[in-house]
Amino acid sequence: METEQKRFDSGDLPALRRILCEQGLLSRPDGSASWIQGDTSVLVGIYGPTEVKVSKEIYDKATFEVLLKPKIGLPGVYERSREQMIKKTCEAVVLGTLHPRSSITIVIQVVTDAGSLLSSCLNATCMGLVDAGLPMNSLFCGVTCALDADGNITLDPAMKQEKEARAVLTFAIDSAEKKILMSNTKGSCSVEELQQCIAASQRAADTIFQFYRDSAHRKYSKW
Amino acid sequence: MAAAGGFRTVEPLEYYRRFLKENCRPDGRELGEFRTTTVNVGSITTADGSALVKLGNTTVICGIKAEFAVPPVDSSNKGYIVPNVDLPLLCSSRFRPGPPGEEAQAASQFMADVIENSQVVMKEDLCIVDGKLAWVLYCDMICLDYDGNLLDACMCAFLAALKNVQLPAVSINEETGLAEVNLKEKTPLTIRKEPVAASFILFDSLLIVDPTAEEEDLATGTVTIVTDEEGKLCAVHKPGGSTLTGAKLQDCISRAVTRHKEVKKLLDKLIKSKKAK
Amino acid sequence: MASVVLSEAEKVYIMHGVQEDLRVDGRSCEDYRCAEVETDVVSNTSGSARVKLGHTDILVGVKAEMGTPKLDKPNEGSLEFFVDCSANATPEFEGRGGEELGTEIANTLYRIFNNESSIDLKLLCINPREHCWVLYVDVLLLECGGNLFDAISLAVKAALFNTRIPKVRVLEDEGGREIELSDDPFDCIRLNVDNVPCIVTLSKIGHRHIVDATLQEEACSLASLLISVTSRGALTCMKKMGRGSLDPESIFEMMETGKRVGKLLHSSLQTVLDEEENLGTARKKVGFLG
Amino acid sequence: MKETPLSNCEKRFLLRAIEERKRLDGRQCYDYRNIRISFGTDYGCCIVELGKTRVLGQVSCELVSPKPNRATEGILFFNLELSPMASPAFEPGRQSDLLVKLNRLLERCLRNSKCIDTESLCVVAGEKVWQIRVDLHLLNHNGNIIDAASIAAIVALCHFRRPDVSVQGEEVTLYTPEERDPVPLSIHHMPICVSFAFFQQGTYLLVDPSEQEERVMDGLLVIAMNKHCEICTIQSSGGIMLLKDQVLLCSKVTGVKVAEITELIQKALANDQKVRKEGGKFGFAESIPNQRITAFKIEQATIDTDDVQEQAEEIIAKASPPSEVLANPVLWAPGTAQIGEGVENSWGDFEESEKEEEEEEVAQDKSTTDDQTMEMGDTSVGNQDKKDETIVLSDSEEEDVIILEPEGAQKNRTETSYKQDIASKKPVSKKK
Amino acid sequence: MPLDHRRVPGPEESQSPLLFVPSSAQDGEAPPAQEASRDPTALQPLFARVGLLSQAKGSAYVELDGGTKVLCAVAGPREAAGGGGGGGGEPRGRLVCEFRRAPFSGRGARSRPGEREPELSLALQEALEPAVRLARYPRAQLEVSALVLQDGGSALAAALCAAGLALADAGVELYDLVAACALCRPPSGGEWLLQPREAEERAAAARLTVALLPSLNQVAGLLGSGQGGAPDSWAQALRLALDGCQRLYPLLRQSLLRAAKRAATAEPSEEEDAAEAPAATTGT
Repeated sequence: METEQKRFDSGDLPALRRILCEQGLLSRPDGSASWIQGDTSVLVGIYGPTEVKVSKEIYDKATFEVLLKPKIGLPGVYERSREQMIKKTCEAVVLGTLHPRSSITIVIQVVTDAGSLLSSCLNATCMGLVDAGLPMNSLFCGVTCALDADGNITLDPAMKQEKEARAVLTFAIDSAEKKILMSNTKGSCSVEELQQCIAASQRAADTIFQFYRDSAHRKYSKW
Repeated sequence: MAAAGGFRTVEPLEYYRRFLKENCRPDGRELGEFRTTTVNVGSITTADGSALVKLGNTTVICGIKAEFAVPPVDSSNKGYIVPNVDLPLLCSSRFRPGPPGEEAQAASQFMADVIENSQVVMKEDLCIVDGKLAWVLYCDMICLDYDGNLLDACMCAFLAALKNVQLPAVSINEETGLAEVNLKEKTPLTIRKEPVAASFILFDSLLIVDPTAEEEDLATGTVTIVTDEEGKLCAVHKPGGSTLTGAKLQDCISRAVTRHKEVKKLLDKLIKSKKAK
Repeated sequence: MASVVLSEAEKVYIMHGVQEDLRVDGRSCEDYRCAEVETDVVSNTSGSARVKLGHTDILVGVKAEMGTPKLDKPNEGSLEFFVDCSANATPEFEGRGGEELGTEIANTLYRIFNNESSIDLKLLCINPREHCWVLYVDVLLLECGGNLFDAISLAVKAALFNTRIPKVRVLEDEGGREIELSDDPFDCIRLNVDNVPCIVTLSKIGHRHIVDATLQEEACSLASLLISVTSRGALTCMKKMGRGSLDPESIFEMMETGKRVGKLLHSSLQTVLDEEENLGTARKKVGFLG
Repeated sequence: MKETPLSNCEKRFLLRAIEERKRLDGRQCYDYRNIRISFGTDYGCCIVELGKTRVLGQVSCELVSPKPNRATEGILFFNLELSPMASPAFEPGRQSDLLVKLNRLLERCLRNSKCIDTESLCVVAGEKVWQIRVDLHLLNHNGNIIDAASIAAIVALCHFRRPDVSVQGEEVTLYTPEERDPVPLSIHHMPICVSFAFFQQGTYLLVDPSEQEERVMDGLLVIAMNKHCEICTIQSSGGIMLLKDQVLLCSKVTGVKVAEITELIQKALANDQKVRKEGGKFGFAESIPNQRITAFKIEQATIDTDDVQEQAEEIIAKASPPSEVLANPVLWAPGTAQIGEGVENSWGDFEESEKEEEEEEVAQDKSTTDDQTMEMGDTSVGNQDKKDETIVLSDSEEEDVIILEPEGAQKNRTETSYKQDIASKKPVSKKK
Repeated sequence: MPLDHRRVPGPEESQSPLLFVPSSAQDGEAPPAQEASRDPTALQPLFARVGLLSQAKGSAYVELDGGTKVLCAVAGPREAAGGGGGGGGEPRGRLVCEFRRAPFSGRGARSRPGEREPELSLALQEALEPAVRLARYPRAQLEVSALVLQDGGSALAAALCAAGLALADAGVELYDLVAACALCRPPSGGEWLLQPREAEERAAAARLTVALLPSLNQVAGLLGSGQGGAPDSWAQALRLALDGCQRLYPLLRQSLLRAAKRAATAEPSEEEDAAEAPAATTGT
């Protein structure tokens, strides 16, 4: 049912698709962001820090809860495992110890899946956290790389490219040292390919972090 | 000793760091050392394939049951592999009774991902009649004793059980159109790849292999690498946690490759011993 | 389970009474309370019955529906039990409070009927592997006044006795089989309930055991033995209930008592059912308000 | 998390304002908030904004076998989700009373009004029909969920296109969008819900209540109607008594509102279709206003990945290669093996028991028993004991295997010591 | 059908291949199942090991020669959950029992995972309650969970034995150990068979499981049903079972003693475990 819009043809150079982000678009959550990357679109709403259920309370740090809602049907095991990855990524970045005995709830709604969904979710989450004003030790971004049969790297693949790829690797990269926060792979690849993808992702991360910075700049420029 | 026990309870992090300073761990292992791995196959006779794996105290039993089903609509020449990890109350008091919790679900999905990524068994091999009949392999992994590094144990139990599977011969009766099963004629599965997992924890920028439950609780992150016999990566699974450089990851991979060889040797010997008798 | 709280003195009083074979309501140890049985009380079921045993009030409806036979038993129909513990019976059952008791009772019923002799399930098969009758037996607890299991088993038996399943014919076409329902509403199958067992619960109080315990007596008993007895006096199910243990010797005694009492119970139930049946349409329906 | 309650002060303020025919956001009594409809890139995907209330709708379809009693009808399924994103009071996965009520109302409004021609969804009678599933996600809750949800549902249904199918004999062929243009659903009419909130026992009435107004209202009347002014469902809740005239007035207002909204929907649909046909840009990205300072956009960015290969090689070269020293597996018994001699584990001889089974299969006797004991480390010491001595309470681990084999001794065994039991072990294994 | 969203989904329906074995072949298989008449009083060789789980307070594993493998763990005592805050001071502790089967434990079709067996869980609880001094654990709950890894017949009896041992291993105060035996009556009539194997159990006309507190000679649990029989026949079965339980008792005691000894020698530092375990056994 996909009607993917054509990508600009940029020759063979790997490229990120168009990125568009709107922050604070929802009135109820403490922080929200809509992230559109190519045709993939994700909405995130964040509540917190707020009161926490006694059963989930952690005495020395905030309790994170991540909910990933698929567009069709109910969340299943797949969503649960992605939730866990995003949650642990956030836990590593957000300074949870500043908000002990409280909860931070992140709700991610998939709006359109047209490839690189996990990395879009990560990016949306980061922008949402920024909008919610939660203290973080660094920013993070998600980058997806697809490897085709010849071992060529495609950054930020669209759905069709993802399906044709031999392997799809998704990394979360932090902004402080460009290290790997999270990694998830689909398909199998060689060690060399993995290292190349990591290096490529780190390059792409620069662009995304610049986007974060420009977007924050714009947001606060007219005050 | 009593004093040390108290220290361990009150300041678990500091207690652990003292050991690491001496390049060893509270249970006497080195940082890169796996616990004793014991594998037993075929002990559950009600299952079509089974294996019990012990990794130190961590114990996982995997039973595989094969059943018939109609192939999925969108790929009529494929069977199913349904992996599920169960963490019952029995294995650790940290889990609640009832339906699988978050960790069990994440582990189930990880297993499903690895099976898909590595193509350990081609789903096409499980098809009996195109569009009509296929095998479903229900692979249920139950943790009996939870002392860390669940994924490695599950992976190993799964692979060993898979190698132990014997499927009966099936023919289609021309008259009735129904399947007929011959239990006397059994064949093993064709196993295409042999994925083996190696898990690490990140602790103060150190990489520690095969963590116990206690170590996992203290760690700031985990990494699981799954490799196949060609040294290809079937999964580089790092669900968040502390950051890691590419170079560090490379160290993990090297250790995982060695681990793969060890486990493969173990399983080969095991299967051979089963066949020999 | 629905229970009452008794003081120590009350318990001692009851226990001494039992010792003397004289219970609080004047019965002796092997006496049942007065039971009211009425069948065909719910019009849109295939069979129904209401049993009132002292303060215990049970309504059972049986509904026959067409279903497919189970794979392992291709030429048998099946019985499905569901027990609803209505919050009317006791406030404890509100919300999901009655669920546990409900499944316990349903499981016991499955256990009693899970053998070949109780009901001829082959009679319920329409054509093997394809169609059979599934009898849904719904039990509704209206009031709990002790000895639920016995009362329910009586009501189930009465309802099955009352059950009428329409006759169907299987027409073989060249294209396939078609099922035709008989037009005559009186053309139906009746079930043979001669071998349907009844439950007798024997509660151990002090050194003696009693049948048909009231709520108060149940509170005094630490352990009881549930047995199901057929009209011929054969035992089909045996189960220890409660948190206490039983002396082997007393179990033997209880089994004998159970057999004796159960036989009596069956014959009186059958008499009542037959009498009611013979009245035919002339029978005055008492219904709920009676 | 619980909803923050409204203070008495706020409540009084709101009610007083309503008495004075004023609303907090400056609307008149019969005014709707702004309605905005935007479409995603997929068919059947839309976001409806009613003021700040926001609902995401997505329609999907699947070929299924029909219900036995309706062999020629497709199946419609509605699912409204109150996502915790919309309000902190919504818990994930819980069927709250509100949710059940809303879902029921939606079903009555859209399914029972027969606005979708379900018979046209039949592919092969009794065999295959389309199941149309409408998923609605509430993204932001600012009052009047039902109106927004009903608009989103009908818009998504109108926007949706299902794959074309053809039937030849028993073969059903499904066409991809490239092969054949997907087909729209056949929709008879468009029912839309309009909510009226009543205050002070029905004295005052407001259309399209906001979330705060909902909290102080006494009752709610929902009327679903299509543009032909046919009422599809009507429901009053909250336990207020309404006069006949009030209901009639409401239905009149509904007629006007539905006509307006229907027109808006049709305009939005036509617009989207036009853009798609002309090959212009569409999707949610186009609906974010660019001038907002909270929104930011970059076009496609190329990434320089020239030297990644070198970088990767460098890392691999620097890393220490996998160790070639391998632990050697030890085979304890057929089917049981071990590597590493690290820590002792408390499971000890668990698999010994398993080995017993193998014993049955293999016609082996003592040799396996020997193997078993080896597992525990201190080899032959205990073995001898087992065979002859029956039991010696030594501390060796394998003693834990207590095997009762009463076939040797029979009857009157109430006092059998288990010495005998173990003694009888030997003949048995020989038998095997 | 409600889909399970917490597990990896499989196909909607699947059947066991055993249903498709042609009946002619099945007949050929049947005779060995009806083994030549065995001694009805014979117990299956039983293997018991106590204290093998590292994470549980107490644990036991019981295996029967017929293939039945049951693992049981005890957790607690811990603060009683639930109660809704209403009741409060319950004078007696609660015993929460769970009886589960591994999906692959049975012959034939795979059982759906996670399906608790309420009836057997209850049977477990009612049979263990008389053995535990619950009055010593006010407001607390003890959790017993039994997992059947393979059912080769007499699974409930094996679970009861294992549960009794696990409770003792956990240092829970007991009146007595629990020994349990299963019985079944073959369809052809005739004598009751003690500790039946799976094939015997499957064909049986009637089945019975008896749990006994051996040193007190009290019947703690009784659960059985089947084709009707005179009370005398059941009484005979009960006697046979009681005898069987008494014969099992020394074995169970022995395995418990072993575990206590091992704990004492292996970890003299952890006085707690070492001291508690023997206390439990001598108490019996």
